[in-house]
This record gives sequence, structure tokens and C-alpha cells, in this order.
Amino acid sequence: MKQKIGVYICHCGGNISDYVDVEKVRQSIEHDEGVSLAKTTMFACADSNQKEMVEDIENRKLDGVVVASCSPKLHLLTFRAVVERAGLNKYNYVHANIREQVSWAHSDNKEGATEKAIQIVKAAIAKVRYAEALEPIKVKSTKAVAVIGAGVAGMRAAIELAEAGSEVFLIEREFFVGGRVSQWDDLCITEETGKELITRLYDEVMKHKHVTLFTGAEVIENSGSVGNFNLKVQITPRHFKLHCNSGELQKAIDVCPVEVPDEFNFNITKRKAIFHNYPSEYPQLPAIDLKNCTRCGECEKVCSNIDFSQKTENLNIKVGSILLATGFDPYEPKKGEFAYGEIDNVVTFPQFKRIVHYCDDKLTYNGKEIKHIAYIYCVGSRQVDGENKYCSRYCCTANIHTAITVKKKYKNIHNYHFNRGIRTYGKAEIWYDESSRLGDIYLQSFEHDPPIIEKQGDRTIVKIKDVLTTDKELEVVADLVVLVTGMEPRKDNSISNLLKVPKGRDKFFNEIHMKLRPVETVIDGVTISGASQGPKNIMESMNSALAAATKSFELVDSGELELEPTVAKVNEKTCEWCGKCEEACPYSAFEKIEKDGKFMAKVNSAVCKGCGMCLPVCPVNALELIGLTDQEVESMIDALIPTI
Amino acid sequence: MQEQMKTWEYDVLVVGGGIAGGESALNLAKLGYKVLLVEKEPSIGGKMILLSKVFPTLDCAACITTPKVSEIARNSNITIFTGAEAKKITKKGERQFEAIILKKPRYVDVEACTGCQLCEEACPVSVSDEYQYGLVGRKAAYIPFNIASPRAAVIDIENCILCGACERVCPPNCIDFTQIEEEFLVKIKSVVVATGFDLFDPLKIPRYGYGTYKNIITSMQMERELAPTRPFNTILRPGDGKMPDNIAYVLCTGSRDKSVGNPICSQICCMYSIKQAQLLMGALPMADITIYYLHIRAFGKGFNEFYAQAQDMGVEFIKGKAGKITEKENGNLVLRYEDIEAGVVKEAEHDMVVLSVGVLPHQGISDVFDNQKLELDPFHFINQSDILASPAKTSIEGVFVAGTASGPMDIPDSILSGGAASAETTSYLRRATL
Amino acid sequence: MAGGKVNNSPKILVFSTEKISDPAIDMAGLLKLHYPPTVYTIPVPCSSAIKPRWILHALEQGFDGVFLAADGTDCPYGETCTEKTGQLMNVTQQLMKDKGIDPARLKMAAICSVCSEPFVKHVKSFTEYLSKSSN
Amino acid sequence: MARINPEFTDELIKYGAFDPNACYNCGNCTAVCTLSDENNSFPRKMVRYSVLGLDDEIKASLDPWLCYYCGECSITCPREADPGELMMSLRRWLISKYDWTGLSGLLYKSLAASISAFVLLAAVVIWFGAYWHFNLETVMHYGHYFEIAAISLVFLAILLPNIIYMWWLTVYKPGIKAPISVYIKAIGELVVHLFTQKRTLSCDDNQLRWFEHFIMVLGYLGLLFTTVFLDWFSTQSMFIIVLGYVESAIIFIVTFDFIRRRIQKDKEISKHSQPSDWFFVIWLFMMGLTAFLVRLFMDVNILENNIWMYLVNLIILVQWALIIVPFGKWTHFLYRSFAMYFANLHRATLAK
Amino acid sequence: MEVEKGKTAKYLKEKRPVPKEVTGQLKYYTKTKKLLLNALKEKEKTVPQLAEELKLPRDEVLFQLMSLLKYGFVETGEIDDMDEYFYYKIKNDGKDKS
Repeated sequence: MKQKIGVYICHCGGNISDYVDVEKVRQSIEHDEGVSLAKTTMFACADSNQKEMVEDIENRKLDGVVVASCSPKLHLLTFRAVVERAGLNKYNYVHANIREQVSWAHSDNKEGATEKAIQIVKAAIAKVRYAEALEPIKVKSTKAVAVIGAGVAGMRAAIELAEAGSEVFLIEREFFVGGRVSQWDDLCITEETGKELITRLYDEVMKHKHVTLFTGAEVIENSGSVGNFNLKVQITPRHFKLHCNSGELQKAIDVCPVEVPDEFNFNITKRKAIFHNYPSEYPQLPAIDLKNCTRCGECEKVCSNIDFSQKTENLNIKVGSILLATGFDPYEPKKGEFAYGEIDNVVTFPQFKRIVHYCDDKLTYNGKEIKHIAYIYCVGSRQVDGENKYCSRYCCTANIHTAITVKKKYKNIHNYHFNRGIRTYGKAEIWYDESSRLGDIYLQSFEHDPPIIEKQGDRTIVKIKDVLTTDKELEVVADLVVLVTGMEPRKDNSISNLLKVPKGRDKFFNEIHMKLRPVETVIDGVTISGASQGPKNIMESMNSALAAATKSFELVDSGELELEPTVAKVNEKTCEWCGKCEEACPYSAFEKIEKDGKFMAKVNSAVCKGCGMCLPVCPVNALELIGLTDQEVESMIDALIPTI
Repeated sequence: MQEQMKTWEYDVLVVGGGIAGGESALNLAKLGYKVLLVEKEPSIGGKMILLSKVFPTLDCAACITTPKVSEIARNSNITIFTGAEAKKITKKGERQFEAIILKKPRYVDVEACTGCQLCEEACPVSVSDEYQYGLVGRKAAYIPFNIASPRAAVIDIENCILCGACERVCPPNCIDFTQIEEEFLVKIKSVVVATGFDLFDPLKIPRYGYGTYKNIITSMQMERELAPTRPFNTILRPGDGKMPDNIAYVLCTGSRDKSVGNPICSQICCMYSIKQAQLLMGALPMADITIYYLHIRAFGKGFNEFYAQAQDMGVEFIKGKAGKITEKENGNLVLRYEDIEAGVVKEAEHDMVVLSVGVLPHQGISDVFDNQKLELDPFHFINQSDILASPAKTSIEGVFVAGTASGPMDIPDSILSGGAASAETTSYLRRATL
Repeated sequence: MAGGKVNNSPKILVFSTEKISDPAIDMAGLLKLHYPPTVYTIPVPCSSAIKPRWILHALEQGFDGVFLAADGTDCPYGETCTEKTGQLMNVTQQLMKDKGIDPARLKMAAICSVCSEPFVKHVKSFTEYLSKSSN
Repeated sequence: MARINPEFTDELIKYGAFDPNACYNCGNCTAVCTLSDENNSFPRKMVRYSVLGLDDEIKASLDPWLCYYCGECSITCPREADPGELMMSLRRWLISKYDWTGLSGLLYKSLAASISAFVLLAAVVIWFGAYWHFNLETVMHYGHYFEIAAISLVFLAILLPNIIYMWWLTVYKPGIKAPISVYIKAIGELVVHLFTQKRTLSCDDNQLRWFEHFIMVLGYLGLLFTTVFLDWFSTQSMFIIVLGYVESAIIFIVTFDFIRRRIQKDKEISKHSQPSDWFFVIWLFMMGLTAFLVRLFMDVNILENNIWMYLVNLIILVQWALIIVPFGKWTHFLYRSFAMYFANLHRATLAK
Repeated sequence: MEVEKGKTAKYLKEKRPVPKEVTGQLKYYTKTKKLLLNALKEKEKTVPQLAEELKLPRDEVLFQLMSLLKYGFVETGEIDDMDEYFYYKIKNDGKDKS
């Protein structure tokens, strides 16, 4: 039992003190058992207060500390570090959340909030009374990082990690690297093409002997945790030994009888079962898509390097950290959404990019020349009825940039932008300006009044009530309607299910804290980057990839990690091995041992994750979680009930 | 100057101690690099530490900045020079730079100062407080603001009457007027430029009447009025201390405006204005808030939802840029604008107007590099020489850019950019050892 | 006890989980989704770690209801979490019956990391139920 | 439902507009414009119609005539879309649309056509002089008749039908049905505007410009009256002679200042000068100057031997009367005043 | 050049005379401070009332008053009946805190 507990109650500027009478809270607890110091502070987390806390602990020989402030997710670690600096074991610190769960949640009821804050602080004091000094568990950390996804973000992160000195496993699900950017021609800002950027990054990746690239590969199993993840990677064969020379390859492609929609071109073209997405794609080894291959064997006859004997392989790799760079899916409009799938000259933005790629001096689609192009913005973003409430960030700029390219590449093009308020933020504003000056016409409506696309005879008409012209009804005859589709989280959830990466309201991967820990997730050791976290342009993806690489590298660099010592412990007196805990444990952390002539359970603390699943199953209540003992929990419960 | 300039050696020089520079310095220090952080102000934390809350989560800015700042201050691998500037940086070769750092006297021994504020009490002078953006006064001996780091006094020598009152009351005797400007020669291997941004000065748009009409303030001033270390302890209009109940926001003040020489969008004004509007609705429940906008740029994670939330709370959004502002006798302001939706010119009366000022480059750092050119983009931000593949790279190898020095961006983007700069610096430094 | 009359609605103890449901409850505060201030939270690592004796202790000591904000399928510790939490819920309710406590005073729902609104709905309706049943 | 015509701005650019497409519809121009009000909010609406190519809406609008080009909108335009110059171009475009002969459009768009017309008329006058063997009296005699004939002809055959067409486009077609009494009541203001152009006064900082314009209009109308009806070149009345001197002097002094400003480009309004603007000020200047000199030559008795002086004056007059007045910038003066008149009809009808 | 600690201001004063504007501004501040505190001595007042009484611009009064508030000479009272202006009153008799 602690006798010298210090309690600090934070105003948090006004975030807490506007709704909670912090002085009253202080007075209510200052005479509690064991409390020797109770203070209020404007900002508990400010440097000056931290200094004061250190002095208090040292001078007054405090043996336990409580800070009542914001959520522990924000500052638990901050204050543990403070306590540690003062020479006190950091587990003698308890954090009380009186902001998110009190002042903000009950801003409508100041007295109620104050009352609740008092009980919560009392509970924290109760808990700290029984807190024990603990030493963190040290584990070895494998100096290797798995980067999932070899798009621009993944490749960039891999290069960075390799340069810093880590082993890197770059795992790509597709047969080819480059992700979404390889599907693009000239990129915004630099006019470099997507392919050129991919080539540059790929060359850089291949230069590093510490990077191992797997294509056609998927992580199918995961065990272990931060410092020591064990991943099972399944590698689908490409059925090519070597690259056949290009003449042979072309023949092999020609003879292949299978034709499937080419996803690389967003199904506007077809490809064979034996394929590469574009000439000189990386890795420069074509692949056979076994899902669609009929095994007719025609290709083998013309290309000697085809090898159908290759089998799916499983590989086990060990890494200290996992960096997710799984990217996004473009939104796929529903049939009938802005006439998509109903009127034949309505295409999505990614399809349009591919159409432009394939048209040289004349823009044509379905054999007809295109002069008037209508772009419908915010398709799949900022939805009124749909689930995607978010803005996809990149589309306004990307589309305007493309419209400019089209205008310059072909003659007599007229662009009409049906938007909901152009969001070319930052320097991208200059594209908006340029496109306007080139004669592009912008028409705006609000969310509830979208443009209408209809067929009149053989003409496609786009109608809008234009906000900029006092809601006048205007129409355009369009040769092509481009639906400017936004970004969506990947439909394939396998990796996030496997790693349990939490998702935000927008269903993209969620970081711990947008500003404090923007690339880390609540799953220790798993970092996120690029568009897997939310819509981003290339530069922003690169920034987050580099930041994520830094964080992943920090975890593996020193070769050792400190883990929370909050693991299960067995009461040796009461335990009479029944095996139920072993059954309940998802990590096989229990083993049966014999001690003093009695069988009992033993916890392997390096394996135990401290989830506590074993606790309720023990028939004799011989199990407790360090930091969450019966005594701690029950005394907290007692403290939460006002004694009358 | 002096024959024997003090010479120090570090791995990395970080110019600018705001949130981006701090993030870079911290990441590098964690990997074991010795970092010198140079900040021209007497306190680190940049502009973020002065903000009220941050969008879209409404976390208080101080709660995020202060622990980060104290982590930086405590890290043994980081040396901080406040009140200092890089005067000249010369590239001597691969991973060899030399910098001359100019350290202005603070007239206070920072180590000894306890931040007791007795000097502040004793000082007879009162001048406009730049940290409160001129809303209130401060002394000539002062602590920049409550949560400043280091929380130590500074003497504003320009406004000091050298009466010595501060010296006489200082318990640890840490005030020292014999301090002089010092120059140091620093040898480093790499440089991170994180010099941040400046705010647009609305005096450049005379038809808005800022400066003449006292109830027109900038968004940064409103930020201070809303911050926990606020000057008035409540929201007042500076013209006469009235509690406002009808506040207007004028977006794109100094952004997206070629007539003032800044054609680009500042990327943050829409969101901070929406944030302030939400905070004001909390602080002044009866107040009407109107935001005059061109396009709402709510593009980031959770931003559009935040915008929708403001609309639900009752913030009024009017599409149309304010053309001019005039003052009525009672200090209220009349905004003339075209209501674009109605297609009609209108006038609206508000008792306070906030100009949502844009982001401008903080200029000067490019002149510091003397033998190689640190190139700027057309808008005078630092040019990112390989913006798509290596956003932190500049025209000088070994010099990296972090945060708003390369263009307008919000806080999460600045922090990511700080992370990217430290990553690229790391690989630049490690390439040598491989 | 000062303020006793303010907080006279039923007292609910919520067992939340550190990584999943507690962030959701935090976010409820962030979004200013109000709920009765007589709802108290104790975070645990995983909902399947809650001992029935804690729940009984809470109910016997004066809490009107206990709410398990379970992880559901998002649990980072394993898929069996929901099932196990369900089991311990059943066990506890049986124990409650034995002791003559209304088993409906224990409630459980899966609260994902962004389920702030569902959480508030749950505790509100639970509060309503409890205040009715106590009358 | 109106269909967008993206080619319209290309057409407008021929009339002098700059980059109207650059507009991003912030409404700053309308808000800074002191003449714009709830009934007539411009210029953004006109910019918008131009960008969209809604020419029927523009033809039906009086807004371009209500603008006096102070230039504030162009100076403060965040996109440098130059709304002020667009309004100017729209006025030129409208003149060409009102004009049933179609000559205005031709002359605005083609400098070559304009110069040819000027040269042609000069040639005709010289031929006419030669035909009468450069006999001063005869030439002056017919010259005087010509003036009267030209004025009536231009007015009846060209300007009157154009005004009626303008009325049809802007009043009748949009369905403004004002009773005759309103028409009559508003006439007073029409006359006031014709003579004073007092609306310019609402433009900021424009007192001097208005004053110059005002005395110029007085000088011009006075000289017209003095030469045509008081027969300045033949009169013996001292009063009329001096009056003519003063009026012609006003014209060339004021226009000299106009020209100076157009060359110096110190104000937004004088930054962009189209050929039609130059023609207008130069010819006005020349008209004042040559008339002054003709009378001076007469009074010092040297005109007899310098008939060329009169011919120059006549050439200027003929060109003025047959090109600039019916098809050129002079029409501004008329259409503007009528626009104000028609706007009154609008307002009076709306008020009901 | 050893200068005694705690008496260094004098040393700098010799090297660097104080500009006139600075002393001028100090005088102005001291004067308005006195005026404001005297005006508040009789009873609490709002900014417009003070401005009226002292014939000073309202923004100037607010600025100085807020500085005095910060330095601890005055404190904020109740808001007026119209919920527009706060009353300000003198604290510690206008003496420095302590």
C-alpha cells in the first residue's frame, strides 16, 4: 500500500476545466488515504509541469502518481516517462481519463461531470495504491521489415529501410510491381510518367541486396508480435522459367486462346491468360494467369521457357515490423449511377486515363471521335446516400491535370467540369487556373442536386442546375462522360483481417493519432502508409511511406525491444493444473510444470500478450493479470461507487 | 570577426524548431545522431504551440505540441539554440557542411532561470505582445507564453529602458545584460530546413480595412482568443471589448489571389476557419457564425465529415468572396459580397470579422546557402527537386526540407513531411558508412 | 455526499477494451455525443478477460448495471474472443440468477473502434431499462 | 434549358476581351463595383454568361451599359480575368448585335476593314473637292448640307432602328410590359443622362473623369449645334464665333488629355485600348482641332488659299459621321443613355 | 571587464543609450495605466464607459485594460444587462499582486 501518492488534475487549457470543477475534484480527493499531494495544473503535459512533477517526486519521495487528464492513448507514455525520470518505477503511475470520458462526454452536465471526475480520480488512486513496480520484458527484435505492397509507397519505404540498414521483404500480391501508379501516364507536378517513376524506384529497389521482392505473393498466416512476427507467405508461380525473347513471347500471347477483360486497363481492353501489363514491365518476366488458363499447351509449343510444373510455394519469414502499403481501389460506380453501365460513353476516370493512353493523335472511344468531354466529379466520394462521406482528395487535381493533358494532346477538345466545388488545394490551384484559361468550363452543383446524364437519340446530354449561374438549367452534349471516381479502401481485406489493423470511420486503416503517431497502429509493430490509410496523392504517399519506414526502422534497429510486463501470473498455491488456461490461451503461453510435487501452470512471459482470456476460465481463480489484479479492479469498483 | 570562433560538430543541423523540424530532429536523435536545432524565436514549437485546437479531432494544440516539445528539449542527442539563426551554410563536400550560427543575446541565463516571472512583474514597460498577435501588452522582461519551452525569461532589448528592476528582483540572479551576440562555427554532415511559413498581411488588401477597423482581426488573432493561454479570457472584439454575437469569416484572404501576388491555395484556411467556427459556437452559444467562401477545401482525412458537422451545428456557409468591408458607427462591420447562389450583390452586418489569412513562404533561408543554390519554386517555397520519389530532397544534396518550408500544408502533413526528411537524412548519412 | 442528487440516475459500470471499445468511448466524448455521467469505465485488454467475480462485485457493491463493451470480431487477440466473452456472460448471468440478481442488469454488445454512436445508444437504453426496473 | 457554347469566348476575344474563362466565380468584381446593386448585379453574371456562351441572355441584358469602367473589378480580380475589359468588349459586341447593317461587327473585328473605310471616305471627299475644282464656297456650301443630311440619315436609317431593336431585345422580348406613362416619365431621366452621364459619379475617385466627360459632351453637342444650326463657318455673329471657338477648344483639349492617358496607361480604364477607342478619341480631337483651325483660318483670312484645311476638316467630319457615329464608339453615348432609360422601365415594372 | 551580477543594466546603458521612443512609450503607458486605475477606483466600469470618461479610443482602452488584467491590476466582473460588455474592477486596490 502506498502512502505518498501525488495527484495532478489537469485543466487542459479549458478542455476539462470548462466543464469539470477541477478545484472541487482536488479538494474531494486530497484527504484520501495515501494521498500526500494534490494539485491542479493548466497543462499537465507541458514541460514546466513535467519538471515540477519530477521535483515533487524527488523531494517528497512520492511512491505513486496519478494524473487526471486526457485519454491514456495520448499521454500515458508521456507521464510514465516523467515518473521514470524522477527515479520511480513507471508502473507506479496511473492515468485517469477525465477529458474524453468526462468533460467532453458530459459537457451538457457540469455537475454530473464533476461528480464523475471525482469518482474516476478516486478509482485511479485506488488502483495506484496497489500498483507494483515492474520491469519491462525485453525481447530480441529481428532486424527485418516486411513491406506489404510494392506500389510507389511500398517500394519507397523498402528503399529507405534497406538504406538505413534493415533487411526488407517486399511482398506484392500482383505479378508486377508498381500498383496504381503504373497505370498512369504523365503524373501531376513533374510530367514524369507513371512507368518512369516505377522504373526508377524498381531499379533502386533491385540495387539493394537487402531487399527481397516477392511477386504473386500473399501473406496467409501471422503469428508472433512486435519484434518477432512470423509470416507465412504464399507465392503463386508465374510458370515462366526465364523471359522468352520478345518474338517468342508475342507468339505465345498470340496463340493463347483465352481472352479475359484486362483489369490493368480497367476492362476497356482484353488480355490473354499469358500476359504482362505493358512492355518492359517489372519484373520483366511475363506470367500465366492460372485462374483463366485452360492448359491447352499451345504456348509451350512456341516458348521454351514456359514451365507448368511450377508449384505454389509457402515461405516462412521472420520480421520485427510490418509496414502496410496496400494502396486503394478506385471506386466502382454502381450500374445506373450517373448512367454508368447504361449509356455506353460513360466511363470512369481510371478508364479514361487508359483511353487517353491508347489514343495518339485523335481521341476516340468505341470508334467515335471525341470532342466534348463532360467530367462528373465526386463519384463515390462525399456521398449523400452512400457510405463514403469522405473527400477523396486527389481527384480534382488529377482530373484537371488530365483534362489539360487531353486538351493539349488533341485538337478541338472542349472540357466541361461538373463539380461540387473544386478542391485543388495548395499549389495544385495553378492547374485549376491553367485549365480555366485554356477554356475549360466549370459548372457546379451541390450534393443534393447532382447533374443528370441522359440519352436523347444518339446524343448523350448532361444537365445541371448550375449554382454559379443562379441555378440556371444548363446542358452539354457530350461525346464522352467521365465519372471522376474517388478512392476506396481495398476490397481485399485479407491482410488487415490477419493483422487486425483497425479501420476508421472511412474504412481505411486507422492510425493511433493523426498528429502524435500518424503512421503507427494500435497493433504494435504494424505501421501504415500511402493510400491504405486514406486518399493521398503521390507526394503525400511518399511522405507517409518515409515516415512509416522511420517508425518501423526504430523498432528493429537496436535489435531489442521492451514489452509491457502486464502478463498473466499463476498463483502457485491455488493452481491445481486442470489445463483450462492452456485451452483458452490463443498464444500457447502456458505450460504444465511440476513443482514441489504438484502439477501447475506456468506462464511463458515472453509469449504471453496479456490479453487475459485465461482469467475467467480458471475454476479456482488462480490466475491474475499483472496490473489488473482482483484487488486493483475491485478497489477501483469500490472507489467508483460514491460511499453515502 | 573573432579570430577564434567557437567550433562545434554535429551530425545534422535542423533549421527551425516548429513541429516539422522538431519531428525530424527527434527521429534523428532516436537513431543516435547528434542534432543541432536552431530556432530564431526564444521558444520552440513554432506556430502550432500557439494554436487553440486542431482540426478535425479538436484536440488541443498545446496537448499535442507541449509533450513533443519537452521530448525534444529533453533528448540528450539534441542541442537547442533559441534566438539563433543560421547566417551562412557552406557545402564543403559530401556530408560536409559548415554553418555559421548567430546567437542573439537573451540577457537571461536560461539554465538558471526558474520561470518565476518576478522580473516580469517588476518590469515597468508594456508593449504589444507579438505572441498574442498584438491583442494585449507584455513586459520588456517576459516569458514568451505560459507553455513556452524553454520556459525562461527573455529581455526585449529594443523596448527595454535598462532600469535594472528585473535584475534586482531575480532570485537566482540570472539576468545578465553583459551578454553579447555570438557566432559559432558548426561542422555538420547534413541540413534539414524547416523554416515554416509566414502569414499573409491583410494590410495589403486595403479594401478590407484591416488595421483601420479594429473589429476586424486575423484568424491567428482569433486562434489566440480561443487558445487556453488566451489574452482576454473570453472572446471579445478588440475594438471595444464587446462580446461578439455575429461573426463573419472571410476566406481566401491573401490566397488564390493574383492581385496580391499569391496565386496558390493555402490549404489550411478553410479547415481552421471551420474549426474556429465550431469552437466559437461552443464558447458563444448564442452567436451566429457565417463563413464566406469560394470553395471549401475539406480534403483530408475526416475533413469533409468535419465540414458537414459544422453545417449541422448551424454555421452558415455563403458562397462568395467579400469585396469590401466598411465600418458603422457602432463598430459593426458591413460586408459587401456577391451571394453567388443568388447571383446578387448583398451587404451583411457583422459585429466582428475574421480574415482567414493565407500561408506565405518564409523567405531568406535560400540566401544563407553560399556556394550552392537552394532553389525555390515559382511561389518562393523551397523547391522539392524530386517531389514524387523523394519529397524531402532539395537542389543541394544533403539538404532536406521538412514541413511548410516547401509549401502550405496542415499539421499531419507537416509531421509526415518531418518524418520523411529525417528518413532521407538517415539514408544520406548511412550511405557513407555502407 | 455532495452532488449526490445530481447523479441519481442508475450507475453503470462499463468494461471497455483498451484497443477497440475504449477508443470508441473516447470518440463519443470527442464528438460530444452526450450520455449519462453515471456511466463509468474500466478498460481491460480484452473483453474475454473479465472475471465474473468483478461483475458480481460491482453489482453487489452498488452498481445498477454492468455493460460489457466487447471487441467483437475486431479483437486483436484472436477470433475466439466474442465466443469467450459470450460464455463468461452466460456464466455470470447464471451466477446472478443464483444470487437473485436480475440477469438483465448485465448487458453486452460488440463496440468496434468507431462505434461511438452505438455505444451511446446502448448505454442510454440500458440506463432507461435500469431506471424503469428499479422503480 | 440553355445549351453551353464554349466557342463564344473566342468570338468575344476578337472584341477585346482577355481570358474571361479564368474567372472562378468568386463574385469579388460584383462586390467591389459601386454601380452594381440588387437589381443589376454585375459584372460577374456577364462574365459567367460569356464563359457559357449564353448570347441570348447577354443580348437581353442592359448590365454592360450600366458599367462605366472604373477598373476596380479588374484591379482586384484574384484571377486576373479582367472583368472590366470584358464588359467593354461586351458593349462592342452588343453594338454589333444592335446594328442591323452588320457593319459595326465588321469594323470592330477587322482593323483592315476600318482603315479601308476611312481611306475610302477620304478619297470620296477629295474627289468631291476635285469635282468642284476646289472652289471653297461651293465645297463649304455642300459640306454644310452634307452635315445636316448625314445627321438625319444616320439617325433615322441606322441609329433609330438600332435603338428600336435594342428595345425589342432588352425590354419587349424579356416580357417587360411598362405602361406608356412610365415610358414618358422616364424620358426626363433619359435626357439628363444623355447630357450629363451623371452615373459615372457613383464610380469611386472619378469626379475628374466625369467632369471631363461632362464638359466634353457639352462641347461636342454645342459644336454640333453651332456648326449645323448656327452655321458657325458662315456666321458673322461674334457671339456664335466665340462660342464655336470655345466648344471646339474644349473638345481638343479634353481629348488630348484622354489620349495622353491612354498612352500612359496609368489607370486601369486606360490600360487596354482597342483600335475603335483610338479612332474615337483621335477623331474627336481632330474634329475639334480642325474646326477650330478652319474658323481661325477664316478669321485671319487665309482659308481662301488654304482650302485643304477645310477639306481635312470635312474628311474628319465625314468619317466621323459615317463610321464612328453610326458604327463606332460614339454609339456608347446613345445606347448607354437608352440602357438607363430601359433599366428604369424594368425597375418600374418590377416595382409593381 | 568584470561586471557585478545583478547590476549589469547600468553597464549596458552606458554602451547603448535607451531610444526616446521607448521612454516615450513607457510614459504613455504609465499615464494611461494611472488614468484607468483611477477611473476604476470609484466603481467598476465597462470599456465604452471608460473610453467616454477618459476620452480615449475604445480599442486603446481595451488593449491597456487587458494588459492590466494580465498584470493583475484589474479583474473581470459581471457582464452588462445586454450581454455585451463586461464590467472591470480594480484588484488589490490597484497595487501589484502579492
